[in-house]
Order: sequence, then structure tokens, then C-alpha cells
Amino acid sequence: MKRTFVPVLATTALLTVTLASTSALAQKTVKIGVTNVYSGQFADPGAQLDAGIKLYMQLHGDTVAGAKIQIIRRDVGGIAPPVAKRLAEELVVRERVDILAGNLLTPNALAVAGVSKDAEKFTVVMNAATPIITTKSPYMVRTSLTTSQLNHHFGEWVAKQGVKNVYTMVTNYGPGTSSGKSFEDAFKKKGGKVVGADKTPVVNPDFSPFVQRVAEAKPEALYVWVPGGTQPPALGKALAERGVTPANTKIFGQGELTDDAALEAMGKVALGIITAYHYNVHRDTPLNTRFVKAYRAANNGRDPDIYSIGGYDGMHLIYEVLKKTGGNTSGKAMIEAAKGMSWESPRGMMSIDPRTRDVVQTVWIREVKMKDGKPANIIIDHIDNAKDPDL
Amino acid sequence: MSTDPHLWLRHKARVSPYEVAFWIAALIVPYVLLPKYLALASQIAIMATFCISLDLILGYAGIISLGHAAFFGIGAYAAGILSARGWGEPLSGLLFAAVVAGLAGWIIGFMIVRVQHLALLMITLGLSFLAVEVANTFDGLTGGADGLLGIDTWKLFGIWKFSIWGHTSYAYALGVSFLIFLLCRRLVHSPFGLTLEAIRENPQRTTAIGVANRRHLQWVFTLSSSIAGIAGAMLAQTTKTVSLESLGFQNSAEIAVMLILGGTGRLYGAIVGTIIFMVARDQLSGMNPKYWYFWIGILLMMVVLFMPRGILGAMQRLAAKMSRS
Amino acid sequence: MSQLLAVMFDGVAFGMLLFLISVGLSVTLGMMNFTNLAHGAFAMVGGYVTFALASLAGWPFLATLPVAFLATMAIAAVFERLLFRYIYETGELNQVLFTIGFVFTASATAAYVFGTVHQSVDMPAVLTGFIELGEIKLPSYRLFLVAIALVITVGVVYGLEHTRFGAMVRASVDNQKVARGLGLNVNRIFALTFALGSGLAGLGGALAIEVLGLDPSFGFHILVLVLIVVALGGLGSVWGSFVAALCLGVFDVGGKYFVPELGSFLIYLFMVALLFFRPQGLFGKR
Amino acid sequence: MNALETRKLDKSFGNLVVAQDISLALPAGARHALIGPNGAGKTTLINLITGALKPDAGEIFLGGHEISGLPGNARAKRGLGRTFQINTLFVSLTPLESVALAVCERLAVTGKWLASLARRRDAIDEAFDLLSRLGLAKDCTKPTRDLPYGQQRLLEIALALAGRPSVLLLDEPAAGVPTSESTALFDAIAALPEAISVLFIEHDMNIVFTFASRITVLVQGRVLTEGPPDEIARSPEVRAVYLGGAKHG
Repeated sequence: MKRTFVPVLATTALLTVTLASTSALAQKTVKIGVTNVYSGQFADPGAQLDAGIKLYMQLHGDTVAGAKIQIIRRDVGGIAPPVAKRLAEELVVRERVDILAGNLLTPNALAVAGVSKDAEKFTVVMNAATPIITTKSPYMVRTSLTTSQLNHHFGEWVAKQGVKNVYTMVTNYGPGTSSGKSFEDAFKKKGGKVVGADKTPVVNPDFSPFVQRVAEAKPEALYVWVPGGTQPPALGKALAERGVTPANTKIFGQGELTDDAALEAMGKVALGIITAYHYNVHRDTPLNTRFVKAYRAANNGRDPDIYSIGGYDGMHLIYEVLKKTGGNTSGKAMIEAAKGMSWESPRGMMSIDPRTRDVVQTVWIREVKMKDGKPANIIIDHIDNAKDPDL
Repeated sequence: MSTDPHLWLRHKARVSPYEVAFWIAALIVPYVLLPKYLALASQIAIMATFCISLDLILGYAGIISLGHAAFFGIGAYAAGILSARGWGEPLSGLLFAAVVAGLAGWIIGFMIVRVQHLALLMITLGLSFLAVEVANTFDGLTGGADGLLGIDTWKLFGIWKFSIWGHTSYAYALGVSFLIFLLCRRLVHSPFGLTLEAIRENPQRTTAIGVANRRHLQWVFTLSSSIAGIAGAMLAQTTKTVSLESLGFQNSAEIAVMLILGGTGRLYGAIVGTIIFMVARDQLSGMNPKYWYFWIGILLMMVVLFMPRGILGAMQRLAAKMSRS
Repeated sequence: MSQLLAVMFDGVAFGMLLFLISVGLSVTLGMMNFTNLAHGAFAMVGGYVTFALASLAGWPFLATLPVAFLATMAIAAVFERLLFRYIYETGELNQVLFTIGFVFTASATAAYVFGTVHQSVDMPAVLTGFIELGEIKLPSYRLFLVAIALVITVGVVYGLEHTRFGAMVRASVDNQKVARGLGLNVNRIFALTFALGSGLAGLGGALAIEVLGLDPSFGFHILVLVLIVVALGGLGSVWGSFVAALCLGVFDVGGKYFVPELGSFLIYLFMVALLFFRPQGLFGKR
Repeated sequence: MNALETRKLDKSFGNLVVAQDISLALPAGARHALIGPNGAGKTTLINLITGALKPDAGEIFLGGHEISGLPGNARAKRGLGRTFQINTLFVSLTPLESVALAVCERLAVTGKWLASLARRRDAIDEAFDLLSRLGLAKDCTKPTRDLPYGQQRLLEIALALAGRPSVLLLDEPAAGVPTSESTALFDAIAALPEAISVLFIEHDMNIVFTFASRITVLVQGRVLTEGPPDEIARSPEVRAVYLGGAKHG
């Protein structure tokens, strides 16, 4: 058995490699392989991202530069890099996709980066926000955000407002800790002081004991990072219940903190919370209004969020790049075309940094104020062309 | 009629033509007929190895664990960290992972062999959650929630590169699983293997004939952990990724599901269960990425209702019925 | 000090919620040794019943609670007769496989019908905000949780100790064989207990929306906590579940307050240590 | 030197005293019966001797060496064999495998995991031989659970004998065996090697008086009396508390 092993291996290897390389030419469809999360704990952000992709294709047709766009979806099922890696490989090997997209979660995106690099496939990160991801493959671009992009500039901004000391409370996993660190570093560099730092568990968070610790420390300001979904309203309730409100403590956070559900849970006690975000659902520009309206129509009235906009802009980038390359889907051609591309998105002006291939966009600073009798996120400042400071 | 005991025991442990056919098919089918499925095939081979390790303790020795992924993950991290720190030779990486996971298994084994039933189930589950938390806390070493970065697996024997086409990965995974399978097959037909079954059946009686139950159980737990570690290491090396989830409850539960699905205490049950579960998931989630697990759920329930001894158990009974008639 | 009390009270409330969801599993496991990992799925069913009535049909939250209990009970009873009863004799491994399969299917169904989004329900004004007792601020909803859990505990204990059906349940938990020998129809008693226990889980699931949120993977998430409560409390012991859930809630919250670095380690360490030295749980007999 | 000796064994569960001040001595080759009404503590005494239960006080000696502190399996390794009142067998293994396993344990090879069992010809021959002597050879490759009850009782004895014990504790060897199958069992007991000291619990007075050279009567965890069979049979005390009032079962 062992003697026949090597020849069999060699011949089949040769066979498949030849097969694979010949058929990549002469195509009229462009296949986009989307590795996303459709089941389990992260199914909802995955669904929002997918809805963004769908909406873009619905509004802009499924043909671009003479080629028909075909989406092939794969479910990673959660944080599972080996699965993500295998699915990406299979998308390349089995389905012969031209472009890889999706990439909701950082560990999965990092695994896909390896495939992107080896297979030389143009790859769009539509959500995962850890800065280093795009450095792992020369064919990778990002249309979402990086954690430090938002929080670094936010930290500087907070320091500039004269805030001297801050207590931080972040979720104890990658995005949380790295956001917190960016914020703290930038804040300290500008002369601020961090007086306390707690990490909350990822699952089953009952925030009350943590909020109680903050209440007892009585800091000047509190910086919070929690993932979107159930946690912002839960945290909002805990803050309200323990009396940690902007009335006595300045509260800063990434935009998830004051999403609509959280605002509803907190009510008027949320007034004065300041957050930084790259997308505002309620920002009143014609483009955004059209986008939100179409999105709601397509998704039973649900509002778009950062996942949706990441998917939407990701598709926009793919379409524009294909137009520019005239349908050439080689990784090299596409990545060159993508570098430096800029456009107006529902979120505002954004572009792809030609050097880092990462997203450059406006960081919006918002404060919760009353509008039409309801608390809402009102933009009070903005930092244009914000880049990730570390890339 | 009197039976020749030697003949009967040799017959029981003999290599059947089906086995030979199975392994030949395992080598040929993916390479020749399904070359696009090599990545899946590699991961099936790896998970089957993991599943066999669980079968040793669960199927043979009767130690029900809901936390066996802890050792899978420890092996994955051991090999991954070794590689990320600059030593990417795959086979020595496996060995390293086997030793580290085995050591962890031996230490945890002191605890495991002293509890049974629900308490055992919950302790293994708790340990698995603790493993995740520990790995998350030492993120300098493990990369925390982002996963371990910088794994670079060197060429196998300095010749074959682990590429995205999966030829090397599958040969590697299949080769290692086959060797481990042979080892386990030997084990279950050895006096030690028989002793494990006896302890599972009746620990009171094994004590009465002089067997040191706990020592045997701890030894098999160590060995099983080590094998789980090897499987984890293979996954780390072939995918160049390791994440916290590899240690976690979901991974533990899934591998147990695959084992029970195939049938416990027969080694091939572990293999068949893994193949069926993973192929079903691949096909179903390819067809229906959003609701595939509905059908997996139906599959699991059907198997219990109609094949209470697992798929292999049912096949064995069918074969027996056919040969009788 | 008063603040600490307030924090601990949160733990108590969380524990009470876990108790409501777990108690049914403890009794049914103690009685039939039926390893039912689908118990959390019934909690999810109750949650979605309340969500559907409150958020989609516009019922007041409080009015949905009895319906969540009854509907879950009815659904559980139907499935018990249709499916579960066929696997009581198949061994715990098969039960694990089957019930996990059930959770998969239930979860996919929920995702299909209600979507993957995290759901919430509107609370009546009475249950929002907090009540001040001297210096201590107690969140109204948590007070409500504790009250409802205490009422149900008293009800369950009374039912078990002082009714004919309760006596039959206790006899079946104590020794199934003897109970059968005495002419009790253990299967029917079990079916009823199963339905009641699942109903309570459903009620717990409905009450949990406000604390833990609700999504299709709720059945998996809650499962681990429920199993911890059952194992720590001891099979078949209502008081055991009560004390274990209370300890878990208080220990969890207290741990996070005093040693936040160890946040999520603690409950697992606690469980592993306790079960190692007392494998039958706090109040278990076996 | 006695083959087995217990000195002042005490054991209670809470308020329930199950063994009190039990001292017993078995010389080599003894056939010693332990009788007493249900709940007298007979099985408890065997469990104390084998290490399945820990005594609250007292000592146990095997062949002159104290074994009180040893775990159960170590006592078995030193030559203490036992059978169980309720069949305690490996139901899905075959008798051949079960007995071969017991022989392997005596030969200290159960830790060997790379050698095939089929290669241990010595162990298999010995096991088969033992099974043949007990009349179990015919069905020795069927799963134990498929054997008739009487044969399962014999297998209990075979498993104990495979360890070549110096002392054998039989806990109601004939319990529940139908008359049709009891001859084989009696023969097996009669054929036990003389060198082995046997302590046996039995309710069937036929067996007791056929085999026992000495009898101990236990009542409520205490030794009521001890002596040769004829003396016990005559004792009015024993008649009063035991033979008069007790029922089999």
C-alpha cells in the first residue's frame, strides 16, 4: 500500500492542478465566495451583512463589466478558523470562485487571509475589525472599520475636550480589548489618566457588579466597549439602575453602545452619552436616506447597521473594481484597481488607502440628545479621512 | 460442540476484507474521484482521529466526557505555538503536541478517574470552559480571541508543501490517522483493552479480581488525550490556525455526537460517524447555509429512533440478519 | 455596604431565574434518568411565545406569562408523547444525541420563524426603574423575578409534599421500580412532570428575555447553566436546585464584583471543585 | 497462622450498626459458613474483608499480614477471592474473555496494550481449562448475558478461582439457582481445591451442613455463636433467633 502511495499522489496532484488552471479563463460569470456566519451565536450580524450584499445587488443589478455576478455562500457557524479556512479553500478549489468576501469575524478572516494569499484571490473583509488582518494577504481590502481607527481618534478627541481621567470597561475578547487599548493609548498620550480598567465576560454578562465597581470608583469619565446585540441595552439598563449616568459621569463608547435598542432601554438617562462610529443610520443625506429606506423595505422594516453597511460597501468596491479592470478578476489586477479608490457611501466619504489597502473614512462623534421627543444620536463633531494609526 | 478458544480470539481480532477495502478506498477515493474535496477529507481524517480518541475513553472505558476538546485544543496550541515560535517541522510538532496533551491528560486524569455519571459529565464540561478561559487569559502566548497567528508548517519530509489544494494535507492526515488507528486497534484487542471494557461493564468485579481500575483508566485517559492532542495538532498544522473554540464545549459536544452517531466501542463507529456527520453538514450547509442545522437535527433524531446502536451497530445487525437468512 | 447588598440582590434574582428554568429538569432527570439536553429549548419556546404575544400581537407583558407557561407545557406534552417517550430506554448516550438533535431543529425553526435578531419585549412601567429601600436601590424587575420565583417554589414544594400527585412523583423519584411495583403508572406521572417542568422552563424563558435577551441559540446558551444547577443541586431535589441556583447567581455576581479578573473562571472552578468532592451534588442522594 | 483473620471489626452507617466487634479466624483449608437472618450483616462483613467498605475500627489479616489499609484490588492480588450474591459479571464480554482477563490480571499483564490477547496462549489455556472444569466450556464464546442463570453463578466462581486465591469468600453461591441446575454448582463447590480456605454465606442449610467444617452465626451485626456444625445445629439459641424465625431469600 505504501509503495503505490507516492505515484498516486503525484498523478492526481498533476491532474487537478492542470484542470484547475485551464478552466479559469473564458468565463462570463464572476463568482464571489462569501464566508460568513449564518448560524449560532453570530447569526444575526451575519444576516445583516448578507442583507447588505443582497441590497446592493438588488439596487445595482447582477451584471457588471459584462459579467454576471454569482454569490456562493458558506456558513462558518461561529468563530471557527479551521472551518473558515477549509470553506475558503473549497470555494477556490471546488467552486472556482474569483473573489472571496464576507469575513464577519476576525479569527475567521485571518484564516481566510492565508487562502487569499496562496490562491492570489481578491478578498474583501466586510466586517472583521482587528487592524492586522489586511497585512496577512496582499490581495485583501477592508470596507468596514478597524477598532483602532475609531478608538484612537476618539481617545484623542476625548482628551482634547479636557477630560483628565477615565475608567475603562471592555469586553474580554479581541475587539473589546484592542479597542480599549487604542482608546487608552491615545488618551494617555494626550495627557489623560486611566484610573481603572475592567474586562467583562463575552458570554452571559450580568453587568451590574461591574457597573457597581465603576459607581464606587466615581471616575470623571467612563469608556465602554461592548459588542452589538443584546449587550448594549443590558449595559444601558445596568448603568441606569446603578445611577451611573452622564449626569454624574461622562460616558464614552463605540457607537454600538447607543444603538436604538439601547437608547430605548435607557430612556432619558442616556442623554449626554458620547459615542464614536463610522455609520449613522439616521444621518440625513439623500444617499443614506435612500439606502435606509430600501434596506427597510427589503428586510421587514429592520434598520441597517454597521454589518449591513460593511457588506453594502464591500459589494460597491467589488463592482467598481470590476468596472475598472474590465472584468479581469486576477487578484493582482483587482487589488491594484482597488488601491486609492474613493467613493461616497451612505456612511459618508470613504476610500481605500493605497498603501495599507485598508479603509479610510470619517469618524463621527455623536451625542445623545432629544430629537422629536426621543433620545437620538446627534452628530456633534467629525474627524475626516481617519486612518488606522498603527498600519 | 466445543470451541477452540485460541481460534475464536484470533478470529475476533482478525483483519477483515472490509477493513482493507475501507482503507484503500480512503486513500483512493478522495485523490482520484473527489480531488475537490481534499480539504474536507483532511479535516474528516483529523476529526476521525479525535473521535477515535474519544471512543477509547467513552466507548471502551466508559468515561463519558463533554470536555475532550480541551486536549484537542491543547495539542493544537502546542503544535501551533511551536510553529509560530519558529519550529514548523510537522512530525516533531505532532510529537510535541502528543506529549503536552498527554501530560495534561495525565494530570486531569487523577480527577477524572475518581468521579462518575453526571458529576463526571459536568466536571469535564467545566474543565473545557476553564481551558477556554485560561487560553483567553494568556493571550500573549495563544493570541487570545483573535486566534494564534504566524503558524508556518514546513514541507512534509522537506518535500511536500501544504498547499490549498490539500494533497499534502490529506496524505498527512490520512497517514497519521491510519497509524493511530492501527495503534488503537492493537490496544482494543490487547489484555489492556479487554480490561478497559471489563471496567466499563463492572468496576466492582474488576476490583475483586485485582485490577487497579483507576490506574488503568488514568492510563487510557492519558493516551486518549495524547491522541486528541495529535488530532488538534494536525488541524493546526494543516489549516495554520488555532482558535479558542478548538478547546471549547461545542467542539467537545460535536465530537461526542459524531461518535454516538456512528456507534461507540467499535473504532469504526468513530470513523463512520465522523464521515457521515461532516459530509452531511458540508452538503446541507452548502445547499442551505442558513437553516442547515434543522436537517442535522432531524438526522440525529432519526438515527436514535431507528438505529439505537449507531449507524454501524445497525449495519452490523442488518448484516447478521442477512447472513442468517 | 448597602451597595454590596444591592449587587448581591442581583445575583439572587439571576439565581431565581435559573431555578425556574432548571427545576423541571432536575425532577425529570431524577425520576427517569432521562438525560434531556433539550430542556433549554423549551425555555426558548416560552420566550418566543411571550415575544410573539407581547411584541407582535401587542399583549401586555404580564398577560403573556401564563400563556408562555401553558403553551410550552402543551408543546412539551405533545413532543413527549410523539417523540421523547420512545427513547427512555435507549441509554444516556442516545438521549444526548437525540435531544441535541432536537435543540438543533428547534433552534433552526426559531431562526426561520422569528429571524436571527436578538429580541426584546416592552416592559410595563411598573417593572422598569428601581425601588428604593432606605439606601438600597433594588431594580423593580429583579424584585418581580424574585417574588415570582418564590411563589413558584412554594407552589412546587407544596405540590410535591402535600398533593397526591406530588406523592406519586416523589415515590417515582425515590425508586422507580418500587413505584411501579406499587401500581403507579410511572410513565404517565413522568409525562405530566415533564410537561409541568417544561412549562416552568418556558415561563423562565419568558422572564429571561429582559435579563438575557432572546435569540434562536438561547436553548444552547442556557443549557450549560441549567446543567450546572441540576448537577450542583443533586438530581431530583427541588431544594437542591433552589440552593444551587441561588449560590450560582450570588457566586457569579459576587465573583465579578470582587475579583473581576477571574470573572468567568469562578463558577466553573466552583462547580468542578464541588462536584469532585461531592459528586452527588448538594442535596442529591445518589 | 490463620489464612484469614478479622479482629474486632466495627462498622456503622449513622445510627445503624451493621458490624460490631466481629472477630473471625479461618485456618488454612477451612470450610467456614456464615449464617444468619436477613440483614444480619453477612454481606457487609464480606465487603469489609474485601475492602469494598472501610471498617470504623478493627483489623484484617490475610496469611498473617495485615491488609486493613489496602485497597480492594490489592487485597485480591494477595489472594483474596470473592463472588457476589447478585451476579456481578461483565455481561457483554464472553466467559472466555472474562476468565482470561482474570488470569491475565494474576499474571500482571493487563497493563500490556501493544500485545494481542490472542498471543497470551498461557492465559487462554488456563482460562479455558478452568471453564472446562466448571462445565462452562461449551458456551464460553457467547456473551455472558445470554448464559442461563446457573451458568452465570458458576462463572462467578470461575472468575474468583482464576486469581488462584488462598482465601475464597462465596456470597450465597446458590442464591436463586433452580434445582435443575444446582447439581453442577454443588459439584463445583465440592471440587474446590483443598488448600483454599473458604468462607461462605448460605441460606440453604443443606449446603451449609454438607460443606461447612465450622459455622458462625451473625445476628444484627454481632457474632451470636461459633462452632462446628453439629454444635450449631443443637444450639437452642441459634434455633430461637435463626432457624426458627428466618425465611430464605
